[in-house]
Amino acid sequence: MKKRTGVFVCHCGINIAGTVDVKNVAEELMKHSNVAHSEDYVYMCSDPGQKLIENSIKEHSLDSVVIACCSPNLHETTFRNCAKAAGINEFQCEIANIREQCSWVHKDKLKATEKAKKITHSTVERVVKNKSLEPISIPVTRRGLVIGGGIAGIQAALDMANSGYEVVLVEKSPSIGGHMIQLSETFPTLDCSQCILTPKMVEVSKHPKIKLLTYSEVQEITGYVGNFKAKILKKPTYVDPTKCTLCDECIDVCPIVVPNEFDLGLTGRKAIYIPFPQAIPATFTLDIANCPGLLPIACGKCMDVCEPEAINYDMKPEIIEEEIGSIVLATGYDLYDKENMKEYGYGKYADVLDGLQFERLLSASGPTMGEVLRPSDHKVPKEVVFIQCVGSRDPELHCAYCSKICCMYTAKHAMLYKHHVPDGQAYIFYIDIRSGGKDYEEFVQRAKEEDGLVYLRGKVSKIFEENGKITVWGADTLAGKDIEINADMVVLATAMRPAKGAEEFAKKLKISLDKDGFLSEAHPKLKPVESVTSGLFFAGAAQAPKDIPEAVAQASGAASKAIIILSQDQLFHSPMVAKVSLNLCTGCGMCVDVCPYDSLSLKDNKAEVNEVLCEGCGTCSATCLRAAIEVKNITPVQIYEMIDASVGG
Amino acid sequence: MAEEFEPKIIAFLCKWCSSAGSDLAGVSRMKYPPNVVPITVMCSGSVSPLYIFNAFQKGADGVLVSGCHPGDCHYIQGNFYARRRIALVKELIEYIGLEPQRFKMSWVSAAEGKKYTQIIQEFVQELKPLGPQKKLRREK
Amino acid sequence: MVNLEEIKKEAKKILEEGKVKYIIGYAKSSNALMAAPTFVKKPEDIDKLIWDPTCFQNLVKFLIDEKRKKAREKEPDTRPIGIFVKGCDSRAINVLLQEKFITREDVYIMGLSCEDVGVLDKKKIFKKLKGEKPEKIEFDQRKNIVISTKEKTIKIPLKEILAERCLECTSSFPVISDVFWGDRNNRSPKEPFKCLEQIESLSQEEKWDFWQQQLSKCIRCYACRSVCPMCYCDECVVDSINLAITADTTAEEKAQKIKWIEKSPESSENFGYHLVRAMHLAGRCIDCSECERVCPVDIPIRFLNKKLEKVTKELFDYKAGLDPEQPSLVSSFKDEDPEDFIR
Amino acid sequence: MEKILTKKSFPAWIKKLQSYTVYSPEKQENLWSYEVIQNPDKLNLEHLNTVLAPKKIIYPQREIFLQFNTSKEGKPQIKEVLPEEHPAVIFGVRPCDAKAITLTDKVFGEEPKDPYYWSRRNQTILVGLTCNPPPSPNCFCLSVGGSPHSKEGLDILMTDMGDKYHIDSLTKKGEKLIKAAENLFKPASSKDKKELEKIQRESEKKIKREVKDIKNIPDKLKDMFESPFWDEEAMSCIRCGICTYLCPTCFCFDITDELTSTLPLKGKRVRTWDTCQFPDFTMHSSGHNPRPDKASRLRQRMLHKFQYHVENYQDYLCTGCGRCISLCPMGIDIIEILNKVIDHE
Repeated sequence: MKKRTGVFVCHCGINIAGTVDVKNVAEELMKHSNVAHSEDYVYMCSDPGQKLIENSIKEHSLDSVVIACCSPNLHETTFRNCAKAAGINEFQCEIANIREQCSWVHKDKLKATEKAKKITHSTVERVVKNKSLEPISIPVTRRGLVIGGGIAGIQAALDMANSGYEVVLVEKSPSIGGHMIQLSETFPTLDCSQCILTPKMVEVSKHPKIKLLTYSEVQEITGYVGNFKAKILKKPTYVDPTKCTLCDECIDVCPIVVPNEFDLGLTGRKAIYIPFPQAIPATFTLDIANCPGLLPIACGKCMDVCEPEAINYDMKPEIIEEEIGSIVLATGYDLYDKENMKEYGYGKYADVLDGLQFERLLSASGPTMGEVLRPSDHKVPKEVVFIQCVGSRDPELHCAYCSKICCMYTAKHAMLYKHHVPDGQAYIFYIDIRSGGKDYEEFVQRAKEEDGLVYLRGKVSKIFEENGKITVWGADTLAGKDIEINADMVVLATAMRPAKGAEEFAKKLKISLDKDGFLSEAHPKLKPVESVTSGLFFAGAAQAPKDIPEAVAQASGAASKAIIILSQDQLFHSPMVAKVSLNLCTGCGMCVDVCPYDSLSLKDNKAEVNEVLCEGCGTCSATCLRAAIEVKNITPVQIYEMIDASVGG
Repeated sequence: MAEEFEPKIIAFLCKWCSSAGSDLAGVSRMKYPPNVVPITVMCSGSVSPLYIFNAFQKGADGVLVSGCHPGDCHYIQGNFYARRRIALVKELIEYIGLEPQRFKMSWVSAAEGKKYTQIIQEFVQELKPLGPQKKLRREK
Repeated sequence: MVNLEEIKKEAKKILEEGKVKYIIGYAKSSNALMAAPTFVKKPEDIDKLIWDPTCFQNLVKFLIDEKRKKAREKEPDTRPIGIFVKGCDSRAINVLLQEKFITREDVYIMGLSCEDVGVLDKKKIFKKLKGEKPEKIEFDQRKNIVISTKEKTIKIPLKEILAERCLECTSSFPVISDVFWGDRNNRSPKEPFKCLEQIESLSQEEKWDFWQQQLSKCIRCYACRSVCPMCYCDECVVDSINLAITADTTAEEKAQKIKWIEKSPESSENFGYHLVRAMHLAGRCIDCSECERVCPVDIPIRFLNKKLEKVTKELFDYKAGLDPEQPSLVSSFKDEDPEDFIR
Repeated sequence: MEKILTKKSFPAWIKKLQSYTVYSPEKQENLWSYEVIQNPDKLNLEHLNTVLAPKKIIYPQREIFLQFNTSKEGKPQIKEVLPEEHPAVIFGVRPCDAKAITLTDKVFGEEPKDPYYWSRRNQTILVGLTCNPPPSPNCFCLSVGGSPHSKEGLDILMTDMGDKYHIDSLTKKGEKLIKAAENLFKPASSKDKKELEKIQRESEKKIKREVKDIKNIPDKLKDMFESPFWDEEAMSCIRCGICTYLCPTCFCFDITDELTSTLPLKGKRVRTWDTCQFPDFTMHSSGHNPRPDKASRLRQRMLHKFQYHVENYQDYLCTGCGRCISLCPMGIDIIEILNKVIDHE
């Protein structure tokens, strides 16, 4: 049946009509065999303008409309709603952009009018072959998943749970807390990090809506927004937390000592251990990688000594499947690998530390109970060199980006060092100081002025050990001279990297990463917490280096985005999705290869579209050699006709 | 005097970057010649070589395919597939003797109204001396 | 050396054992210079089989017929098809496997090495014979061909009348097979794309004149498409109407069949057809050059496909038909794909 | 009227035919093709079979029937397009190809007569050439009622007699052509006539291929419609259009509308060759294809040529030119098929 299309040409005051003969455009289109009505009006988007469209649709029994006006980005929704109100399907309304792409960029009225005709004609050809479509409705599993139990993950989980939704929080290590729990005090207020974090950790563990899975890893996520399925591997801890009384007997008998991750190797721990006293969940974990064996013959000392019989060698890895509606990814960061920083003696000399190690030295719960002592000889260091931008802002050799927090924490480190060792001297090598943030600049100034820190603008060329001292060769570019410092200790502000394994994990989840390996957000400005995969959000340093308040703010943002999904009974998805012509499909699977959303699969040797996942990009359509797949309402036959119209007679 | 030859250009613009970039050129009231008629597609990855050949057959003097910069694709990777496909088309049509100036691909982001304007200006300038594209054009 | 008797022995064995449904091989045709495909179903017919440089055809094309036929049958015989494949033909099998058009179990690949020979170019021989009809041909040590016509007997070194693609062949033996005869000597010409240089060195206008002259000869018999093992679409862009129609194909879908290319053998349409075909074969063409051999009006179609083969190799380091597991050329990309042509 | 023309004078004759478009076989690289003569001095009548028969001149692969347009007021306008009136001569026509034209004459001569075909046909003069030796190893004209020196359909038959041509003018059109340069010709002597007979006898002997017992083929075919024979014979067919497009007698066509603009609606209606070997030839819009496979299409080709056409026109739709055999990519041989038909139980 022949379509009855209406064409409505907007003057947009003189914005369009000043350059385009709008009446002429309307008249020309009236000659089209499918156009049943055409007219022009001064402001189509105004109330009277919309009324005019509605009335014309009814009066001329139109089944489709083209509005020749501004960019579809502005008023497509307006006019589609207007068409809907007049009783025709919203997808029978298309916009011909004759303002941004025509009247505003041209001067010659005759030529601009000709072009406007072509654009409008092309849009008519498209709408003539448009199908009436209904948005695809998707049911929602009203449950969230947060991956990563650092501050960002904790905050996101709490926000979601406090909104009334069940949340599964998955953390790969035995306790939640992330890197924040390792910190001593936080800039710029010098709050004790543990003191402000542990209440939140406890809240997580006690929250009736939060299901906490520690020592667990998400292995697979399938499904789509509102309907994800997560496969989670819960590794065995070999300790039953309900029975364990935290009596420490097992630790005493365990013969194996390994470096303690929590103290970054500054201390040791046993093969059976609790990561730190405030760990949540508060229980022991038997580290199977370092335990001599789970057989009583091999060792079995811990089991023998455990009175409550909490230790169970027969515990097996468990696969937990969870159905969820939306996901927050907060996989955090790690420090730049020691391997990459050999020139600074990092990993080679005991007294060359990274920032986190220094945090542990400063921490009251740390290996030295808050005393700043050299790891090599436990002497108080009198001269400490702090080096910023270690691995950051070095596109040739290391990471091109700025790790953002190092300026601040180095100032904090140096300041705290001075508080511990008032007669000590702190030198800071820096490129420049980036102290954007509330009270940050004041903090740095205070450190400089009150604590007498020596800031040296320049890079360090070499670090070596000599006579029990760490010699630092550097340059002071402001003074224009080379500097040699015989320090007792060197602290490197190493770059922040995406957490180890994040890349692999992202691959599994098919999330794209940016060039540095951080999670790639959907839009750098307007969708900073969204991933391109609908229903998947980011929080914390997994997306980019950030400090605690930023991570917390982003976590709340991500949580609220996740809640938007969970709060709905069903979601609606654009119906402009791919459609397979089964009679043409030969099942080669090329479309499956190119689909960025995994919306295509092969079933009985034919491609099948999961409409809910499809975003309608059409790459499949251009890839298909058999022309067996197309995107609804922007099909090859439509483009074919549009080319015709665009070239003109 | 004979009227100056005005080339007809068909531009396949991806909705999210290049079409938005061309919108920005409009919003900024930049000026470029009216020889180009845009066809907005969802992604440069959806531009089939058939569209390009067809535009030439139907009498286009020049064809432009424009998408998001690598890494910026709204659909993550569509423009990478486009880049491969279009490279093949470009090599092929040059090989059969069509003037290479007649077919262009560009990356234009939503912020690059200026770049879009320049591309069209240059394209029109390059096409004018070539005259009408008759090689692949259908007889009317 | 490939020994025909051994091939026949194997053919007989697999037919007797019922291991294959039938064998697609070569037999003599009424033309002494060209073998014809033959379909051997019974062990007693194996003596029809031949193997020599007149075995031009890429028999892989017939696997497509077989698949279609099988799809129509209610209780199809699912045994594999025995098939003679040369080096180039085997790459076609790999592409069909890569595109999941056939499965490995569908074929019993009888691989034949061309060794240091290849197949003849009929057109080159016609030139040598100057119009005389060959009555009998013999191969002398796989070095020379001895052609007897009514008037005389002439001996021509094989190298002079081998198909161009054989002279430029990079793997003269099958890359995939179930049984194999002959040697696996690799021969790699120093400049595999030298044949393109002549066209590439032309100016744009000269290139156009060349192709315009060649392609305007096209009578759209579609022999190039019909013979191509990679052209297996149910419906081709040049088909005038829908061919793949099922019970639920709507009238609208039929009405919307796009005429990308008109039926008229006009220059624009011929270019349209050949450009689209070349694009469709990018990263898929395995250079059996059957298209060029069968063209009744001698269009050098191979030069189109070869060009894209070269571009594909140089720009994307991709070669068709070597690995059925690799993703297809256009359904994959590399971050470092060239983009210097993009503004 | 039999005349003699020396080969030396041949170009002079052609130069006298300026009011005609003159076609003759021309060698292009490896192929022979009928082309408009640019230089009569370079004319060469030693041609082998051309790829396409002279059919392509009288019945071109594409013909515009009409052009349609929409007026400014939106009214449809239709303009009929007929071929331009232009007298033409084709030299070097092989007797088999000339015979083929008589066959298509009958088809396109049925009422209503095809105006496009006839406007060209009426103005085309066919100058034949005796085939000695045969232009193709697969010639079999003798089997289908022709001969290397058949006059059927020709206006003039030329025979190569070494340094001269024997010119046999057969129609008024032929006479006219000779009159254009009368002084170049001299009457044929009785010696010439004897020589001619000898050449004709020899030329027949040189035809090596034959169909046995062709008279019984039509009857035989009638009983073979359902035979699995066709499946076997078509196994190696790849369903290209070579055999039919190159056939001098095949005349099937398709009519399509080619749009050149949609606003205003503009375009033309064209006729193009079509072939029973293409699957879309018989495809119904319902999706049903009465000739669904290559076996049924090969059968159609054989039955049309040797049964249906015989029933309708009392002649085979085949003149034994051998093109379909020589150029079949897969070596399918119409003679072998016919011989198998005769032997078919």
